[in-house]
Amino acid sequence: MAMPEPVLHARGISKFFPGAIALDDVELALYPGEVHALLGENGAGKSTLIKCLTGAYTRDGGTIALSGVEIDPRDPLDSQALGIGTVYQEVNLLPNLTVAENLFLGRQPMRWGMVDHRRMKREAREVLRDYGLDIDPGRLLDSYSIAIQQIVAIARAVELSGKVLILDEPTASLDHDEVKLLFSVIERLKGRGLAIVFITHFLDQVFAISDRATILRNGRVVGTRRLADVSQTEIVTLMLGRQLEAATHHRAHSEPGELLLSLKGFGKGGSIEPFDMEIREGEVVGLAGLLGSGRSETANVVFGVVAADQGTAELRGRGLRITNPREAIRNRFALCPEDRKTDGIVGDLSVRENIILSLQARQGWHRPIPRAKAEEIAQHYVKALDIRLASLDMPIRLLSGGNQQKALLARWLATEPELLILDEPTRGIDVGAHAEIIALIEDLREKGMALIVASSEMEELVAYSSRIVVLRDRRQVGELSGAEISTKAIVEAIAAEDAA
Amino acid sequence: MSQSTKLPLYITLATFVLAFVLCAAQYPAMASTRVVANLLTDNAFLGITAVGMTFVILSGGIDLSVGSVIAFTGVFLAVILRETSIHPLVAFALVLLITTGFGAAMGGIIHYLEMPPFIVTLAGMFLMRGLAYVLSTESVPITHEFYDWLQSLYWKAPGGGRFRLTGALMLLTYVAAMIVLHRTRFGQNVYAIGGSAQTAQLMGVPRARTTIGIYAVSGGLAGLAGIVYTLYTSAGYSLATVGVELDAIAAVVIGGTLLTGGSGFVAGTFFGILIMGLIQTYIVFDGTLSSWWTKIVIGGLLFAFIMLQKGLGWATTARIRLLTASDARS
Amino acid sequence: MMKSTLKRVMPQIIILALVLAANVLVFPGFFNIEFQHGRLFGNLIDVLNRGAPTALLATGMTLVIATRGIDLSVGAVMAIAGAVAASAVVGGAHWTLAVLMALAAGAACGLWNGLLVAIFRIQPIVATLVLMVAGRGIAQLLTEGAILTFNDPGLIRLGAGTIAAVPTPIWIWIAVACAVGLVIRRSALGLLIEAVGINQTSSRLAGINARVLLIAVYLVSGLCAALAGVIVAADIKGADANNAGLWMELDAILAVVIGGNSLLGGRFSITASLLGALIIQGVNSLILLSGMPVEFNLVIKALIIIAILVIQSPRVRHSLYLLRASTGPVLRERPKPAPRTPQEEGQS
Amino acid sequence: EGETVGFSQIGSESGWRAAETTVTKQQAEERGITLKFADAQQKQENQIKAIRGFVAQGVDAILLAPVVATGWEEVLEEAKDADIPVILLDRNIDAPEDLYMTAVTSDQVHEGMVAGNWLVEAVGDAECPVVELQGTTGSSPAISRKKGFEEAIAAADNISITRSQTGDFTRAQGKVVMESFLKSEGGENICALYAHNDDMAVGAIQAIKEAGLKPGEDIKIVSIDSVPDIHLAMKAGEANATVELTPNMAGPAFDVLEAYWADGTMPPKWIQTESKLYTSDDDNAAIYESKKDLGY
Ligand SMILES: Nc1ncnc2c1ncn2[C@@H]1O[C@H](COP(=O)(O)OP(=O)(O)OP(=O)(O)O)[C@@H](O)[C@H]1O
Ligand SMILES: Nc1ncnc2c1ncn2[C@@H]1O[C@H](COP(=O)(O)OP(=O)(O)OP(=O)(O)O)[C@@H](O)[C@H]1O
Ligand SMILES: [Mg+2]
Ligand SMILES: [Mg+2]
Repeated sequence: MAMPEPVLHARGISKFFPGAIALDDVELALYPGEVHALLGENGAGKSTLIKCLTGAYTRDGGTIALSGVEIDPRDPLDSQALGIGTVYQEVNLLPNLTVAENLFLGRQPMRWGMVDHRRMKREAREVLRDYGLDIDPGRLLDSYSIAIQQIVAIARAVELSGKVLILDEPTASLDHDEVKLLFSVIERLKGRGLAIVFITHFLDQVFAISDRATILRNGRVVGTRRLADVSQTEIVTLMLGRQLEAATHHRAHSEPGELLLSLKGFGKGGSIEPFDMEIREGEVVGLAGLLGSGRSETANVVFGVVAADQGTAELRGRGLRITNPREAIRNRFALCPEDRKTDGIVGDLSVRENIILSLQARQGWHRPIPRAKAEEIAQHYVKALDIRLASLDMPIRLLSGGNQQKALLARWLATEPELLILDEPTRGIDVGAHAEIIALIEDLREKGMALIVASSEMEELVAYSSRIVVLRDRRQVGELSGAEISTKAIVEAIAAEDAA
Repeated sequence: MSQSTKLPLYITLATFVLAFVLCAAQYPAMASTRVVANLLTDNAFLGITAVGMTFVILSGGIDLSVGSVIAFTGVFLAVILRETSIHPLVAFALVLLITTGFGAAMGGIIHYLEMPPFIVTLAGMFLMRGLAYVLSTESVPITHEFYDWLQSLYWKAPGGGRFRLTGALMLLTYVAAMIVLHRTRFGQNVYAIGGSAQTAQLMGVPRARTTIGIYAVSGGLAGLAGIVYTLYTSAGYSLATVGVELDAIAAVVIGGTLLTGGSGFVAGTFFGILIMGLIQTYIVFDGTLSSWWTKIVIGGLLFAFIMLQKGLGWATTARIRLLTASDARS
Repeated sequence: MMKSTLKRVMPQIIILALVLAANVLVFPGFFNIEFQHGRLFGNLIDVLNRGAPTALLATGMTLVIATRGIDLSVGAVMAIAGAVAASAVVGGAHWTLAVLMALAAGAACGLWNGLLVAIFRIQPIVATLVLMVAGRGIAQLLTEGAILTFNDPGLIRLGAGTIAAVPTPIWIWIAVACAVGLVIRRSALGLLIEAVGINQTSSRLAGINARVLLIAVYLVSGLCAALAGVIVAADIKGADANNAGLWMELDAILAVVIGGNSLLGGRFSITASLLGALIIQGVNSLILLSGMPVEFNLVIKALIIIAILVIQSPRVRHSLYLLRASTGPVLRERPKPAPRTPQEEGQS
Repeated sequence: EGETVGFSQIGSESGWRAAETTVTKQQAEERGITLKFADAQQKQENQIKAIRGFVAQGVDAILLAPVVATGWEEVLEEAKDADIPVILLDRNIDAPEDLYMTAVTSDQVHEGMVAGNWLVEAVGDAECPVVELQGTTGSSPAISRKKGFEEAIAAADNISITRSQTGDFTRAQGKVVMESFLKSEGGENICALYAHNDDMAVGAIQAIKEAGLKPGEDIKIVSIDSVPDIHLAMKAGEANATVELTPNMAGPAFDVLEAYWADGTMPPKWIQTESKLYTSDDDNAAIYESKKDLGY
């Protein structure tokens, strides 16, 4: 393929933060009709590069040329006007506006100088139908799930992009079906000659859709490769700067220990149908299901985020009522929530404070954790989980997405829980860390901790679960254990119910 | 907008109607055209101020300067009409220019210096009141035939109620505000910024322009309210309308707009104003409350309205949650 | 620890120094302190003494604001507390009992606000607006609209008396501020309050009892306001329900903001708020000493406050920082601060 | 015979006003008049609303204590149209005389003059720098009482106002501002204090005492209103003179109304109440006793 002129050519892009060089002399060339994957570990600088390109950050050096003309977008509005549509990491839409208003913000159809709401809704419905969404665009965005919001965000960006479409981890909260749909949209756009930047930590997806990939490590480009020419291992090695140990296999599970928690007829009206569940020490219970199947609801009701309104719970044979997270924590439960931005991090507090927060809350306000002790705990987990940061004193919001996730995990590990509930623990985590977290889950299990893990990645669930509970429509519809566990079995369990 | 977001609006409307019926049942004279006309005329300046406040609060901000701006406008008009021979219409244009510019300047400071609106407009409140004092500490009467003419424009309804120009002006302001908020890009941007300023910016909302515009609207409408106030009292007085900002905020909130921004309707504000006016009329009709009981009752009614709204809000969200739950199951 | 606090409050210290210097400019004898009739006597003492109510209010207000709230009712609570204390001593109660009753009234008011905010989830500004409007009425109900004068020497001493030649209010506000500051910083409360102010949902999920914490800060604010109310009443030997604490809530909020605390909650410094209160009192003193005609009072105050706030605004501070940095080792960052990233913002 | 009268009061910002409200209610009760009371919380717009409300209710007469002199034409016209007589209390307004029946007020400029004349007489030829505590900036008593006092001392070259600040009519501010006066002028350089109301004077007396001076001797004190507490101070020799502003404005107003209802007698347009001077020579203990239950 003779390379035409790049649509977008960024050269020598640099960005410095106090105490960190986020980007150093980065070059990125995008050609029309290509999907260009941007890869790298957590904190490699992918999101920062995007923000520099679209003017959300002011870059500290470098030039950007669009179709050969030098541009200097000062803010996202600028780049939008230039034909660069962007979906930033984490959904960035306005929950207080309707779906249609979100889709058309800034470019509403006008009639006689006024916004034509009817046309806007109609067009919104049509646009969304292309993405397989048949929802009422007149309802508030807030009333839809994260996944739907993500699709709306993508639709908006696509509509806005005349030349370049940038997607920063768009698939992190999507299901297989939705991913497939997104890919068909991308293919279509590709055909139209758009250049598409695609950031993800799912390498299969990279290989499925991308033409080329640029790999970043520590803010530097370590290579740009045509994907047809390389193998997955090569890419991983480039990303990590080392070889990834052979993927962890389904390790033999040692015998689970004593019965820890037993739930009977546990549920919450309007949220999750009553279910039974038992979990022993040294056991991982996986929660599988499609989007909205009730995995998060199950996790939340066990942890008391929403109090169960029916059923009984027994902890080591003793009756127990959990109506709020505090009680759960007192009983040595822990929950690492799904939405780290709104439910997890406390943005302006330092990483250190974020890590010790739950421990401190459990100890009570009158027994402060001494600074040195806090430092030690935080330091320990930063090393153990390989959290990349400039200093423990930096606000956690400045960490990259994946590193925030790890810091949250550290918060809960620091409380030394007996039951650890993880809701999408690997969302937004790079391949290296992904393997580490799976290893960590297995480690914890070996040490006798009980875990409940909700995840959309079936392979992952299969890898570490002792048992897998399958959910559908907020109801438990099956349970797999031991040798039964396989991706196929899960899919069948879900589908079987579908047929029913 | 969907039904559920309009709910607080309907609740406010229902509350007003219910309260009015109850009041009229106790004091039949309250159902007269006089009382209705008074509700409009007496609350015209507050109503106009509250429109500007709605813009500001929808965007997640607050404007404490409006009361002072009204007072300043009055004194400015009175002094300039006394000292010079310019036509009041010219003076109106001039004062609207000043107050709009003042609002825009506050918006600029809020945006460019990244300072909280509460504090910027608090300083603005001191400044405008101070400027009013500097112009004149005494109350200055306005005598001009144009004013007399404007004041003579009213329609006397059967039953003795006088529907005045200022009341009509207020209604007009509400209609205009509704169109701007729901039918223009600027209006949509106001809601967007109220939802989340950072996200709005990432979505390409011109934040600087919108923020400045919002406070300019508030300043300008406070200026307009000031003009209405001079028509109401034929004078400019530097001590006038102290604390009006709190009345306006209360009206906006009673009207169902969230102080955190991004959600609410200007029509709600209108009923908020009427409800507050009704509370006062009721207290006057009652006529037995002492000074302190008046305050306590106003506070209590404010509380009752907020709780009523909260309660209705809870009831409906619970219902909506149930509905969506059954959706998912079906 | 000490050093970082000092660094945090440096801007406030500099501004206070400037304001005091301006005072000297209009009145050269500003720093003179004499010992007269058993008490220290001088303008500087006045600033500390007259700043007492604002300082007390600012202490509570800082905590409330750190949780992303606001307390508009403090002025009215002052009036209530003053009225309670006055009616108690007039009714024959011992002054300590009267003070306790006033504090109880303040606590009740704080509790009410806290319940509305934490349990009923009413927006703080509206929740406290209710008591702001009604509270003054309640105070007037107690005094029946008149100034309730009293002559109890014990109570009067709290406002107009001295301890070791220093006016009592100075001792009180310093003691309260130190006590609150110590409890907050020596325990984990500071951290927990900040967490709740930054992200309440996350904090709740992390196991923090946000409700109790919220109620507690409004309670403290109510108590501080009550104490301020007692001092103000004791100072004039009478409870003036109409005017005690009128518009004081604005001064208190202003003090907190001049102290560099964000109205959006989170990180806070009580020390800085106290300096903010002294700065405001310094400005008031400047206006009184300048002898300008009264109609200029507000304009002067507004202009000084605007100047202070502009100097303190993140944008200007950042520019100053760059200016300094450009002379030192090169800091490679552009003058325009990066806009907050999407992850950065908490919930709105 | 069961007439209803609406009373639009400014608010309850001072003890004096509370007393006026109390006296008005007492007077109405004594005469068997139903009083509809509306507190305007210091806002003219609330007063206008109240008047309109009274008109809508069809009361038999309206008493108005106007917060400010201007801006009443329109609403009073409506009252006139409805044939409801309006009587102004304690302040006059800038409006055509046919819009109200009469005004029962003191002359506030005159009050300031009475205070000034007393001072002129009291100091004789001695040099006398005076400090002044003004009322709320912009309020009409503050403006008039300042004017009257200045006129009275204009002729006396030995008396001059050296410092003048607002004390907002409150005790607390009176005390604070006096403290500042004492420091910036030096207590020995102040011969007299003129306060626009007694509350500020009471606050200032405390400041003077705390500064180790003797109020009433070292610094002469003259103020206006004649509230109970100032008589207590005068009895103790800590204040020198006060000019009475009677809280009983309603009495004469009701007299007028009763006469009008009886046979249509129209009163004169201005019923001036007496601005009586009290000094330490009067029996302050007795005056205090007589006033202390009036709700001051
Ligand atoms: N405003 C900031 N101040 C200081 N450091 C920052 C700031 N923003 C980002 N960083 C740092 O810059 C680095 C790059 O972050 P970036 O978000 O670009 O990573 P990423 O490649 O997108 O990672 P992820 O896959 O986890 O999303 C991180 O180490 C982060 O901590
Ligand atoms: N099709 C849908 N329409 C409307 N709302 C939906 C839909 N699917 C899911 N939701 C909402 O999204 C939320 C997510 O559901 P839940 O957390 O139970 O799913 P999950 O299985 O954990 O999925 P995931 O965590 O992968 O999003 C629920 O609150 C649900 O109300
Ligand atoms: Mg990223
Ligand atoms: Mg989930």
